[in-house]
Amino acid sequence: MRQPSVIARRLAVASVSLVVAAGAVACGPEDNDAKGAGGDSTPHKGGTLTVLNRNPQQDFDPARLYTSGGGNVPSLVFRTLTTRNRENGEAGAEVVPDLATDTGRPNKDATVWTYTLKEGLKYEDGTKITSADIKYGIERSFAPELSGGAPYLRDWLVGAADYQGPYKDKKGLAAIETPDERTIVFRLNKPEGEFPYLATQTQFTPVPKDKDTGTKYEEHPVSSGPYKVVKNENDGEHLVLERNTHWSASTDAERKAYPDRIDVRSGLDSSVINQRLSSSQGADAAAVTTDTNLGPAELAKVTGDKELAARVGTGHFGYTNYIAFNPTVKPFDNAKVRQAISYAIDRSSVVNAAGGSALAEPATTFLPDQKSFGHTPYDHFPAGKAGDPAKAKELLKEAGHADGLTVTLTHSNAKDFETSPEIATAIQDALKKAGITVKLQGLEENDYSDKIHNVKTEPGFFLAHWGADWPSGGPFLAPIFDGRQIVKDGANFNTGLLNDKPVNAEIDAINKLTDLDAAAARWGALDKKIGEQALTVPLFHPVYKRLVGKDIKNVVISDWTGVLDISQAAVK
Amino acid sequence: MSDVTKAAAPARDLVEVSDLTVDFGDLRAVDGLTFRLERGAALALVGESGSGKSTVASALLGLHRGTGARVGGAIEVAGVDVRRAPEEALRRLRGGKAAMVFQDPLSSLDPYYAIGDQIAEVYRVHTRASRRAARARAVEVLDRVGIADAVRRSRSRPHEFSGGMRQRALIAMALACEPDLLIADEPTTALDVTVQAQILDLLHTLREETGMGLLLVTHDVGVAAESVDEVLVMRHGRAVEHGPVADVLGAPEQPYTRELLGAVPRVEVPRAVSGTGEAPSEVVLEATGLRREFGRGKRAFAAVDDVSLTIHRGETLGIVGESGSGKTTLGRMLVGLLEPTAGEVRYDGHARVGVNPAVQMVFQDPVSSLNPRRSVGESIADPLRARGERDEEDIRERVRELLERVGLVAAHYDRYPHEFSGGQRQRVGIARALAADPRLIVCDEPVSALDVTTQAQVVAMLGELQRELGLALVFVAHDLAVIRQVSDRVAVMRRGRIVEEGPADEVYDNPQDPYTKQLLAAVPALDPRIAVQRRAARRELTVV
Amino acid sequence: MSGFLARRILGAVITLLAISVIVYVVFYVTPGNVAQITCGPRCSPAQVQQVAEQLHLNDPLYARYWDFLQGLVAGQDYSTGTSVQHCSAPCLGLSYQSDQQVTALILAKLPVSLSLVFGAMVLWLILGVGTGVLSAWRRGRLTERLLTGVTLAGVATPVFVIGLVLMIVVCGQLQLLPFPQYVAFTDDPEQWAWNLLLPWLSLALIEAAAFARLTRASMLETLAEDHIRTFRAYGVGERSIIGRHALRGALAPVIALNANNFGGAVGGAVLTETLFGLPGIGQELVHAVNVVDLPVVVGMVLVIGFFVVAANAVADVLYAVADRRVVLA
Amino acid sequence: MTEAVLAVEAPGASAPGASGARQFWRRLRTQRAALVAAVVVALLVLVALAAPLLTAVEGQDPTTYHPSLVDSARGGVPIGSFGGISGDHWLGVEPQTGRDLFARLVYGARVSLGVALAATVVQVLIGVVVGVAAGLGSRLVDQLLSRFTDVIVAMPLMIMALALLAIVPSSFPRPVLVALVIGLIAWGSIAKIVRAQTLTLKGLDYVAAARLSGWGTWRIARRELLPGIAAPVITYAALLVPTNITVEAALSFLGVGVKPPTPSWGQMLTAADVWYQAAPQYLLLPAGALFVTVLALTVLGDGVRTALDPRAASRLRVGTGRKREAKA
Repeated sequence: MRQPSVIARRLAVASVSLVVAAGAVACGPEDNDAKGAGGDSTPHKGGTLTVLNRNPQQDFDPARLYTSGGGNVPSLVFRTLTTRNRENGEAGAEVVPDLATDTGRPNKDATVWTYTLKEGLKYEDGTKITSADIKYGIERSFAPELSGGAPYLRDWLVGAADYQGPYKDKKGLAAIETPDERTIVFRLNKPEGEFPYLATQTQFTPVPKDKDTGTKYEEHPVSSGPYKVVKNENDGEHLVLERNTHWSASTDAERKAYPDRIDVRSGLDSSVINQRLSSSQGADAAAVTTDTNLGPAELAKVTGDKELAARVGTGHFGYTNYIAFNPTVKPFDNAKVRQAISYAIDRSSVVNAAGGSALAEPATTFLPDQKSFGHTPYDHFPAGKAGDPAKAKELLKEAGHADGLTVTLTHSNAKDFETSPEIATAIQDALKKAGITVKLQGLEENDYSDKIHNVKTEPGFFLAHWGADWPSGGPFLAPIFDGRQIVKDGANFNTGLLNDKPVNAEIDAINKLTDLDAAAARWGALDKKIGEQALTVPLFHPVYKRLVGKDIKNVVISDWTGVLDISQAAVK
Repeated sequence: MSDVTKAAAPARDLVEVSDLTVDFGDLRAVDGLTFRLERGAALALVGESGSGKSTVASALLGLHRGTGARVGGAIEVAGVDVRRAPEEALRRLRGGKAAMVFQDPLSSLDPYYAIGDQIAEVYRVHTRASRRAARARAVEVLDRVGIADAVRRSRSRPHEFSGGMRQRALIAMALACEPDLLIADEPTTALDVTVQAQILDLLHTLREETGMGLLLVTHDVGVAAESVDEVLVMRHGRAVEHGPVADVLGAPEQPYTRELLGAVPRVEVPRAVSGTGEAPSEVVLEATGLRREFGRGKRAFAAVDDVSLTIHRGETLGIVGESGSGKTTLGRMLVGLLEPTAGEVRYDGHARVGVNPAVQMVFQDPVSSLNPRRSVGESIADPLRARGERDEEDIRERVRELLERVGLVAAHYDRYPHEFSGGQRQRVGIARALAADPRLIVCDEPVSALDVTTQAQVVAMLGELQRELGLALVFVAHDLAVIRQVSDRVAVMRRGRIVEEGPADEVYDNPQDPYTKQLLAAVPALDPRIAVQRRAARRELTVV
Repeated sequence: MSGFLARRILGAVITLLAISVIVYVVFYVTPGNVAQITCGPRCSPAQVQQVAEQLHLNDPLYARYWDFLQGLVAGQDYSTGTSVQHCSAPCLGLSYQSDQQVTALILAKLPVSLSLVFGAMVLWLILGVGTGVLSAWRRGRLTERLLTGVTLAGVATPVFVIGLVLMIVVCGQLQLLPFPQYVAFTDDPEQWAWNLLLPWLSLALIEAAAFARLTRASMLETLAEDHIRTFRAYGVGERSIIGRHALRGALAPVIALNANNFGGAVGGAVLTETLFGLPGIGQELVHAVNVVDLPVVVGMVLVIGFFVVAANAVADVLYAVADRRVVLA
Repeated sequence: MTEAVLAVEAPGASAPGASGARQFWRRLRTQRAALVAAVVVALLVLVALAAPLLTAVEGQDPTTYHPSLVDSARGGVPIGSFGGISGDHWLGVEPQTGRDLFARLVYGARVSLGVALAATVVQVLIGVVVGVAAGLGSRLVDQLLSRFTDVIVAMPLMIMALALLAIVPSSFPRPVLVALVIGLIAWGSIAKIVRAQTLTLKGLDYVAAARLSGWGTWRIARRELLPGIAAPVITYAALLVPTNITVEAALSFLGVGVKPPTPSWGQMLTAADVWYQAAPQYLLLPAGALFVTVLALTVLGDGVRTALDPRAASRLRVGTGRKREAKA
């Protein structure tokens, strides 16, 4: 999971681009309209695709990128053992082979995973890609100089917890074996049926050891994908990618690579990006954005314009905005108080504050409402559209707060429509009706992040959000509700401090499953069960809407990323 | 338009003013003034401040247009009806036929441009000459007014000129278009006495050579006596007396003219009453080897250099010198406002550091020496409060006494400085000094900002106070005549040093130092005949 | 002159050092776990500890500042993991976030900021001084009122409103100009100018009012001076009096204000840079502050401070050139 | 100066009993634009003070959400023409939340004006103390304080504001904090002005006379200098207020201004700029309010300057026949 915040640009690039930003999904009808709009909707090769972004691609080192494929642009350069299926909607939430011939062969209890590389794989300089390069790529992601990746490798690989990377520790990681040039074997310290999902992350991209320049590698990462970096100005502010002639479509079923050239401009203001996409003048006609959604104001304008509306891609990314309680803080130790608040929430004003019904869907479940997560509908404390203050008052009375209650709601001051203080004020306004006086404590982003992720300073009642590292219930539920993941001396995400033996046991049991559909069903059931404890109040799932330039064809939006897949887009 | 053409007839006088009135709002600055000036003649408008004389000068060039002043009567200058002429004709008149020289030569020139360029600019406005020709003309007139090395100096900016040279440059600008009339508004007021004499001589010579008419506006009867044929004495915007200079100054008919002339201090007359009349008694203050430097490093210079003085009880020491002679610096060291760089000041025989209420000062500028935001009573009460008196009634009583003592009214206690005239403010300043019960008062140019009649009153009052209270006075001034009228002893300062010191009459009647002689020769005389003699004498005495 | 230079340089060095100390102290007490931010939110405590050690975040404040000074004077060596590289003096250290040398970062951002501010300065001087002169000349008339209103509209409207509306209208609806996108002057001077035109205008509109008011006030002051009366009394026309004499006299305070605003805008045009997507110093600095990237913050603040100090020194020299009575000290 | 000028200025100046303050009002009254501006400023202050009353009359408050008044499907654009203007909502409602715009605008006036005024007070206090101390103090004190002022001037305001606002705990009342931060960072120019003025006044004879009276430095600073410093400081401060309003707006844009749900104009503008096309009145209302305020304050500031103009005063004292001697 990731905290999509402006905490760090590193993060912003990796996760925000996927998470906060995001657009379109297969189930959204608009992308189909987009294809129809251009007349000849068949995509052709050639042309230059312009990318207009807010955040520069400051990190272009596969070790430092967080999300699978490193988000959109890096996935054009880095191929990984497995990758996400580049299809619209639900089908796009599947994991498929990329460099490997299959999505991985587990042993019986899913603690050993073996992959075989396809034949004829080459870097941009024509040299061969070997399994040792993949091992090396993973090892260097452990170097403190190249921090930033997801924690799973460190948590899952045998003996990896204290490994410091190949620069300090020349012996390497024993948990990864490369018996020959095409075979790579991973030994895990516990069963992990979702390892194929992890293998989509950029740490699984090959890095040739003799080309490794440490922290400077990102200036020119060696490409294994259809494009190579020919220009990287000002630390990722302006990127130019051109075709990697040693890449062969025959080994890559996923990336279409229609344009000849990709020109990435960043550092732009979000309203300017949307304005430019809607104007579609000159090169902007062949432009997309990989990190900027339509805001409510822009949406209001776009929906009134047929031509523009046809160019909006809609996507759903596995993501939930919720209220978190810390049950060690009074009065939230009382489940009745937590339930009362759940009943009192006015989801329609929260949804409006988040941008309206087109940009946010009210949520009553913690898991996103997608099949791959095993979404099982439930609404334990039905608040209806506008809240049930009567029921809330009743519960408060039972909890001994008949005269009302004053609580403090902590939130970030970061200015983003989705996490904005406006949502906090919407909640404040709604709880007033139930006799709960809410004081707002708005913190600067860094301070907020420090406080809510520290067991010692965690507030009792605060706004939070969680997004999927991959479209499955595991990374969505485990960090938040697995009692063994409570971190006492560092960043803790189990904010409800739940350490429930049956929950822990069920998590372990599901992790053993290598049948992902079966696992999904059980994740859904577990979510419903945990929901009874009212440790969180799910608020809404964001919906991503993004504009594309008028010449863009073949808009593909998967449920995995929720946004347009740049590897599928064509400009001719 | 017809007025203008008609007025151009040559037979008329250079300036014809009849029944001129100028009103600023409710205030009538000039009231029914009539005079004329023939071609080549010279007329002086003499009056004290507020008499309206400068307003007349401005009105002659139509400078009141657009300022909201109302001008009545008729003004004709060089054939132009100034009140009715169109803007264009007026601009041709200004500088072309009638040129004006102002009081303060530093602020009257644009600090950012070379002097030659400024003159050339004016010349081109009137002649459409080429840039080059205009520059040549500028050099020519600068040379004409006696600026040595005019080619090079024409490229200098005003601040690189001395005061006298600037005034010469302004006169050169006036000459550039060969005007028929030169209007000089207090042309020498800001200048030292020796420079004043040079400028007056220059005007005299120029007039002889070019035959232009001169209208001189001045408060200084002596300056008028030196320079013109006719005098018009003004008061409250009206003409008091008008006639040939020898008649008006020699045998004034009007009481005001007599009063005015009577008030003018005369350098050749000894002091009427001497100080206390006692023989030199105890020493109040003694200064030895005083030196004061300003600036640092290469720019350092000594404003006062090795000056030693002794001041006795009840006597007046006059310190006279031109600007930059260091007399003000010396005065400030004597009262302790400035610390000397070297040497020491002994008060009552003890070396002293810092201020001492027993040594007070009366300042030159009656405006800046009083806090505009405090009532005069409060200012006078300062020394009383500062030495610890707390009884409000006592303080007010004492201040009232002091106010009355300096010729003001007790009720003035609660008034503010801006409600007083210059002379009254100076009296307030004196009262404040007296409030400290001083034994010595250093008066730094106490009367130089005042009109002559007021000047005489203040000087007389200081004398009275001195006799009554046995005060020692140090009287610092640039005006030789004033100094002679107040001093027992006189010290002449030049470039930070005392060049001559002695009993007043000795120094004045029998000067030893050549600089003293030059100073005395430069003093304008009230008698036009003596003025001619002095002018001749000045040509022989030139000290650099 | 050499004495003036020596004193100014010494003064500037002291000023800049004081600034760096203040920044160090302020950011030392700023909340936010720098190592966690730098490492990423999902970093384990052990990893965070490693990062903190690598960045010397556990050292006391004075030791870190001393390191900074050493880097400044003697340069410093740093590891990329695979090799050791040298950052030569004056070395402002490495960005926590991107591991880039701060000096390189500054050199990359500075041309953008300078392009923006220089162009805007030309515009605001033309707009501001022009308006000021006109309104001093036409004082009390309709022209003056209108001009004053227009310039004040500039100062009263935040740049993010003016700029956005300008951009939507000029680039989006009228399509007169392309949407601004920074092009280096050295790449294509013409495109550089076209693309910067709107940012220049937005920034200039904000600043112009102050110049208009100052010019007008000091013109009126100069017009009341004696030497103006001299030229009037010599028949010099009003145009020449306004344009030559009054304006010249009014320039000194304009120069001083310009120095101040120029220096300030190098780092202060954050909003303009953000809105128009110009990758300049201000934008980078705001980002660095948000992620507590101390070396970048210190480096950028020093550069901004340098420009403020330098602009003021240049103003003093100009002042002395314009008015030779002034002695440089 | 000529007698003409003397004569123009003389009648009023010699009117008996006219104190400094009365003269000031008299001069201010002659400027029509400044008077109009003063009335506007007074109205704005009144609106700000009476915000609870005004919203009570309207029957709204600035924080209540009205989800039913916005079109949720279209990003939350207000339903109805002109941004949902109605008898209940005089100026329409805010997009997304449906909060009453009139209420937010008048409450926003409180914050914007309050913050700007308070910040100005802080700036003036620090500037005057530092400036007077530097002007009166020894060479060393002057050097130190002037250098410190240089440092403050050379610090980028926005950045220091960002950093300082992050340091202070969130329990501290935010508007006060914003005012303090602006005040604490941007006092450099006022200190410079005060120092220069102090040096000028220090050279005046009446200060010398006060020294000769036997007063100490502190008393002289209080009684003789401060009143003389007041004129330029008031003038400058009048122009600082509008600047501070826009600084608050900019801080809001950077996300460190006054916190929601407290409305401020800056914050409204920040939220509204993207709504320029979809809901223009949302942007135009705070922008218009800001424009009118800044315009009025600036015109008033100019008027105050003219009324306090020390040159107008100095013209009074220059008559003819006065010899100016350069003081060493």
